[in-house]
Amino acid sequence: MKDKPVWQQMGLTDEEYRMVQEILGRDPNYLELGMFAVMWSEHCGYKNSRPVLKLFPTEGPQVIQGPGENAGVVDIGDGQAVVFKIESHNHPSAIEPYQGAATGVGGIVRDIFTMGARPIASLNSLRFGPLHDERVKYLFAGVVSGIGGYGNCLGIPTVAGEVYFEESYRGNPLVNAMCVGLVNVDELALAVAGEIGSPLMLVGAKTGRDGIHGATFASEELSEESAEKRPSVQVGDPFMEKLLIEACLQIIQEGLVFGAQDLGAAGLTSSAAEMASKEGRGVEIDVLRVPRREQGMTRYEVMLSESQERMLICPRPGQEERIRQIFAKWGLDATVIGKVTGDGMFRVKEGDKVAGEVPVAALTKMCPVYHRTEEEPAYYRQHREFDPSTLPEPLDYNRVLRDLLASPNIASKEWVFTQYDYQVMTNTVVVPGKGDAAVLRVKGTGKGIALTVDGNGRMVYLDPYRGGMLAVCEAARNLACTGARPLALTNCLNFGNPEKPNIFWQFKNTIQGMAAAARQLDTPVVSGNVSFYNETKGEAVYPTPVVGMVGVLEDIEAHMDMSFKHDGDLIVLLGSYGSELGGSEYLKIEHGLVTGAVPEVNLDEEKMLLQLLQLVIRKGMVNSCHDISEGGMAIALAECAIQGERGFVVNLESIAGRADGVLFSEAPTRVVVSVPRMLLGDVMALAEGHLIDARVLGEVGGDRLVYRVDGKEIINLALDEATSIWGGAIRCAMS
Amino acid sequence: MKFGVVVFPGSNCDADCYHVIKEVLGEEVEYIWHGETSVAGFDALVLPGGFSYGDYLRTGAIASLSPVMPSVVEFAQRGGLVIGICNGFQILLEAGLLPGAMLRNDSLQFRCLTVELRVETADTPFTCLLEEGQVIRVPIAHGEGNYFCDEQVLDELRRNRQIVFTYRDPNPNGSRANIAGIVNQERNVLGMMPHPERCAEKVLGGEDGYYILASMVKWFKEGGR
Amino acid sequence: MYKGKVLITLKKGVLDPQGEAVKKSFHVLDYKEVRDVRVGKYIEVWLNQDSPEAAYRELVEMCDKLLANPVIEQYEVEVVEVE
Amino acid sequence: MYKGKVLITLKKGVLDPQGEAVKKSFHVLDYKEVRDVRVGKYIEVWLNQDSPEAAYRELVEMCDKLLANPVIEQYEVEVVEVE
Ligand SMILES: Nc1ncnc2c1ncn2[C@@H]1O[C@H](COP(=O)(O)OP(=O)(O)O)[C@@H](O)[C@H]1O
Ligand SMILES: [Mg+2]
Repeated sequence: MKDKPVWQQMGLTDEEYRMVQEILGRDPNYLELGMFAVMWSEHCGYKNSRPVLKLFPTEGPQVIQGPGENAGVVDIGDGQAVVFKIESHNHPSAIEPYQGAATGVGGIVRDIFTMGARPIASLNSLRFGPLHDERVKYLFAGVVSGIGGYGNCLGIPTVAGEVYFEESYRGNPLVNAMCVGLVNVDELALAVAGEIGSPLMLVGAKTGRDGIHGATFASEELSEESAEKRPSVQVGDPFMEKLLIEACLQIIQEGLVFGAQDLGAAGLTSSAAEMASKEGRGVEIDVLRVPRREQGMTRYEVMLSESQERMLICPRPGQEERIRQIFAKWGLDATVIGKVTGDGMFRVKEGDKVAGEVPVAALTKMCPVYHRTEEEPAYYRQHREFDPSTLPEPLDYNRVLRDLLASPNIASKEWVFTQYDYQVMTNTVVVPGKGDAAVLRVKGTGKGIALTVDGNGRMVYLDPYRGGMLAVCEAARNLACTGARPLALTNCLNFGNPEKPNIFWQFKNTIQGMAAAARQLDTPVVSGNVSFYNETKGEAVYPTPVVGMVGVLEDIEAHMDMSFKHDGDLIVLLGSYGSELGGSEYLKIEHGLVTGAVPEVNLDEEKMLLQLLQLVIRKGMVNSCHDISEGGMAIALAECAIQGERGFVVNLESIAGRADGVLFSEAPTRVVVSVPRMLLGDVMALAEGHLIDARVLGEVGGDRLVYRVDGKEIINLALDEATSIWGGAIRCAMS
Repeated sequence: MKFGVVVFPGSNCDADCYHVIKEVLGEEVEYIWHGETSVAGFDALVLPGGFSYGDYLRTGAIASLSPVMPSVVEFAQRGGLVIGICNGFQILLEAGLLPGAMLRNDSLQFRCLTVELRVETADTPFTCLLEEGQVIRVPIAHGEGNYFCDEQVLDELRRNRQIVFTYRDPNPNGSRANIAGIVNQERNVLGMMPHPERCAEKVLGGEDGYYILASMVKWFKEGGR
Repeated sequence: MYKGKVLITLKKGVLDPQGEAVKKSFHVLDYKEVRDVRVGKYIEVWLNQDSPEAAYRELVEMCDKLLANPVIEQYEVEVVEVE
Repeated sequence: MYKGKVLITLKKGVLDPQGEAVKKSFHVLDYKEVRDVRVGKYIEVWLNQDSPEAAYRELVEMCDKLLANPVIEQYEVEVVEVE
C-alpha cells in the first residue's frame, strides 16, 4: 500500500493523474492532488454513472427544480413546494452502525434546509443480511437507533421506510435516508455564490480531523483494510444541527444570503467548488481562518475534513453583522473564511501564502466520465426460464401462511418505527404501519402529502429492467392507495462495482426500466444519489434502486389506509387475477429459491389503476385500500385484517390446478379494497371504465382468516394468531 | 387567556403546542425565549417537549439552569399554571418544581406509540374536564420516561393525590407506580410524559389531549376554581 | 492546569436498566461469573485553577449544580495536575 | 470477588458533543476557568473470579467484545478486591 504512488493511494488512476498534470500544466502539490482525488471520486463526480443518469425524465409542469441542486423541488400549489432527496450512508453504517446511520440522516436533512425548506419528514430504506446472524442484529439495532437518535432529536418525524433481510447484504448493509421539506416557493434558496467580492462564511461545528477521505472511502469496496480507515467515521451532533436548521432558515427567510451550501462529502473543497461553479466564479479560502477543533491540523486536513453539521453561506452585501447576530442567538459562530472571486480559480491560502490553486471547473465540470462496458450475466437467462409449476404444491397452506407472516421481510416493522418519533410536528395523519404510504397534512391548507420509499432488490437482481420498473410502479401505487396523486421521485441507486461489466449491465438496465416507468407515470426524477462498490469479498449486493416518491392529496379528509373497517364490506381485487411466482417471498421461504421470471408490468394499466384508486378514494367508495406486494394476495388480505382487527372469508379459484400462484404471486398493478355492499356496482363500473379488472373475492367479518380455493377451505387461521406471529417476529428475533 | 411557550435550544414540540393553543383552543399564545428573565403578562406557561441541549448529560438538566427558569419558578410559586410535557416534565424535575427524577426507559429504547392513560384525579386545573377513572389515549415519544422517586416521595404523592395520570398495562417505560404525570402539592404545576398536543385534533386520530389543555382554559376563566 | 475526574454512579436502590442489560448480554456471551454491572458516567473537566484544592472545591460545586442529580446519583471527584 | 472499574472515553480527535454542551453551559454559569469537558462512561462489573489477574484479563476481553466501541472509544481497566 505504502509503495503505491500517492495519487493511487488517494484513489486516482495513473491516467487521471496525467489529466490533472495536463490541466494544471505542472505537477499538483499534495493539497491540490487531494482536492482532485475527492472531487473526482465516484461519490462526488459521478464519473461512472453520469451518462446513464441522463436517461431519466427530469421535467414536468410540477417540477420547480430537477437534479443538480441539493434536492429536487416540486410544486404542490398555493405557492408551496416540497423539497426532497434520498442519499446513502452504507459504508459508514457497516463500520459504526449508530453513528453511520445518524450522520446519514444529518447529511440529508442539511440538503433540505440548505434550500430554505423546513424539513417536515424523514424516511429510510434499509437492507441487512439474514436476521438470525448476530452481527446483523448488531448492525440492524445500531442503524435503527442511530436514525431515531438523530431524527428524534431534531424533531423531524420519521414517517415511513422499509427494511429487507437478504443474504446478499450480509457484509454490506444498505442505509438510505430521505428527507422531505416544505417551502414557500418565493423563499427557495439555491447553492450559488454571490457577486464577486462577497465573503464566504462558515457556520456550525468546528472542523476536526473526522472523515477525511470519506468520499473516496464510499467509492471503494469494503475490505479488511476498510477497518483501518475507521477514523473516517464521524460522530453526529443532532443538537448542533437543530440549532443550524433554525438559524439557517431564519437568515434565508429574511433574505440575507445569496446562497448556501452544506458541507458533505469532500467537505469545504466540494461545497465551495460547487457554489462557485454554478456561475463560473472563483473562490479564495484562507485555511487559517477556519475554526478548528483540534490542534496541528494541516491545510490538507482542513480542506478535506468531513466534520458534520457545517454550512457555507454567501451573505448579501452588508448583512454579515445581522447574520452573525442570528447565529449568536442560537449559540453558533459564523466566521468569514474567504471570498468569491471572478477568476474562476479555487485558491487555498494559508494566511498570505497561496497553498494551492486550481481551476474550479477542473474539479467539477472536467471530472472524467467513463462509459463502462456491460455484459449480461449468465444467471439472468437461467432464472428467467425457471418454471415454478415444477415445484411440489405445499400440503399445508396454513403453515405456509404462518411462515410468510413470520418472515422478517413481511412481518410488522413495529420494532423499528416505534423507535422513531413519527408524530412530532403534529402532521402525521397516516402513521407507519397503517397504510401503504405515510400521509401528512399541510397545515394552513386542506391538503395533504403522501410519502413512500420502495425497492425490491431481489426482483431487480433477477431482472433489472423489469425490477426497475416495478420499483417506480410500486412507489406510485403505494401513494395512490392513500388517495394521493404521485408527483415526482428521488432515487438512490445501490450497486456493486461498476467497473465489472455484469454490474454495469445491471445498472444500465435498471435505470432504463425506472426511466420508462417514471416517464409513463408522469413522475419525473428530481434528485437522487448513486452508491457503487457495495461489495464484500468481491460479491455484490443485489442491485438495489430505492425509489422515494411524493404525492399530493387535494383533500386531506379523503385519505385512505389499509385496515378493514366494517363487517360485511365486500373485498374486491382491482387488477388482474395472476399467478406468476418469479422472485416471490413464497419461493424463497417455502422452497429456498430466489429465481423465476419477474412479472412484467403493463405501464398503461398501472397508470389507469393509479387514477382509479384516486377516484374511488376521493369519492369515498372504499373503506380500505392495500396494494399487493411481498407475500402476494394472501398476505395483503391478512395485513388488512390485522390492521382492522377483523377477519374475512375469501373464495378464490385455482389457476392451472394450483393455489400457490393465486395466493402468493407478487405480480404488480393489483390492490385489494373493501367496499360497502351498496357501492359495489359503482366501483365495478368505474373499474370497467378504467379498463381495470375487478372481482369480488369475499367479505370482511369474523375473527378468522379464511381462504377458500375452488370451494375448499385451504387456510383457516385465527386473527389473533396471525396478529401475534406477524406482530412479534422481529421483536422476538431481536430480544 | 395568554399562554407562553418556553423555547429552549433543542425544544422541538414548541411549534406543536403553539399551534394547538392558537388554532384549536383559540387562545392567545407567544413564545418565550429561554434567555428571557421575565414571564410577566402570561397566564399559563408551557414547557414543551423536545431535546433541550440535545438531552446531553441528563435530560432537562442543562435547560433547568436557563436564565428564564428562576422566573418560571417564581411564576409557579405564585400559583401560575405550568404544564411540562415530555422534555418539559424532565426540566421541571431537574428544576425541583416537581419531585423525583427520570431514568432511561427500561427497554433502553426510545418508544413512540399511543398509550392508554387512566385519569387518577379530576381535581386539578389540567383534568377538570375529565373524570376520575376515565381512560384516555395519548401518544408518547421518549427515551427517558422511566419516572423514579423514593418510597417516601411516592407515599406523599399518593397521600396528596398528586398522581394525575398512570399508564394502563403495559407500562411503556418502567416508571414507578405506572406514573405518567404528576402535579405539585399546590396542584398548579403538571408534568407529564405523554403529548396531549399530539391528539387534540380529529384529523390526527384522537382528541383526548384537547381536554387536558382545554381544562386549563376552563379553570383559568372560571377564576381558578 | 488541573484535570478533574468525576465518577457519577446511580445510588443504591435506584434500578439501572442499562447495567441489567449489559449483565444479561454477558451471560448470553457465557461470562457466567459476572455478578452485577452498573453503568455510570465518567466526566473529565480541565480547569485553569491555581491550586488542587481550589479545583476540587469548584468541581464539587459543579457536580452539585449540574453534573449529578442528587435524587438518583452520587459522585466522586479526583483532581490531578496536568500541563 | 473482584470489582472491575472500567473507564470508557472517546478517542482523541473524536467529537464529543455532550462534552461541548456541558462546557458551554459552564461558561454561561460563569465558570470561565473550565477549559474542556469530555463525557465518558464508568462501568462497574462485579466478577466471581479466582485472581485479580484473571479478573483483569476477562475485563479487557469484555471491553473489546461489548463494553467499548473500538472505532471511537478507548478504555482503562482497574481491578479491586471486594467481598
Ligand atoms: N440517481 C440519481 N437520479 C437523479 N439525480 C441524481 C442521482 N444521483 C445523483 N443525482 C443528482 O446529482 C447531484 C449530485 O448528487 P450528490 O453528489 O449526492 O449531492 P450532494 O451535493 O448532496 O452530495 C444532485 O443534484 C442529485 O440530485
Ligand atoms: Mg448537498
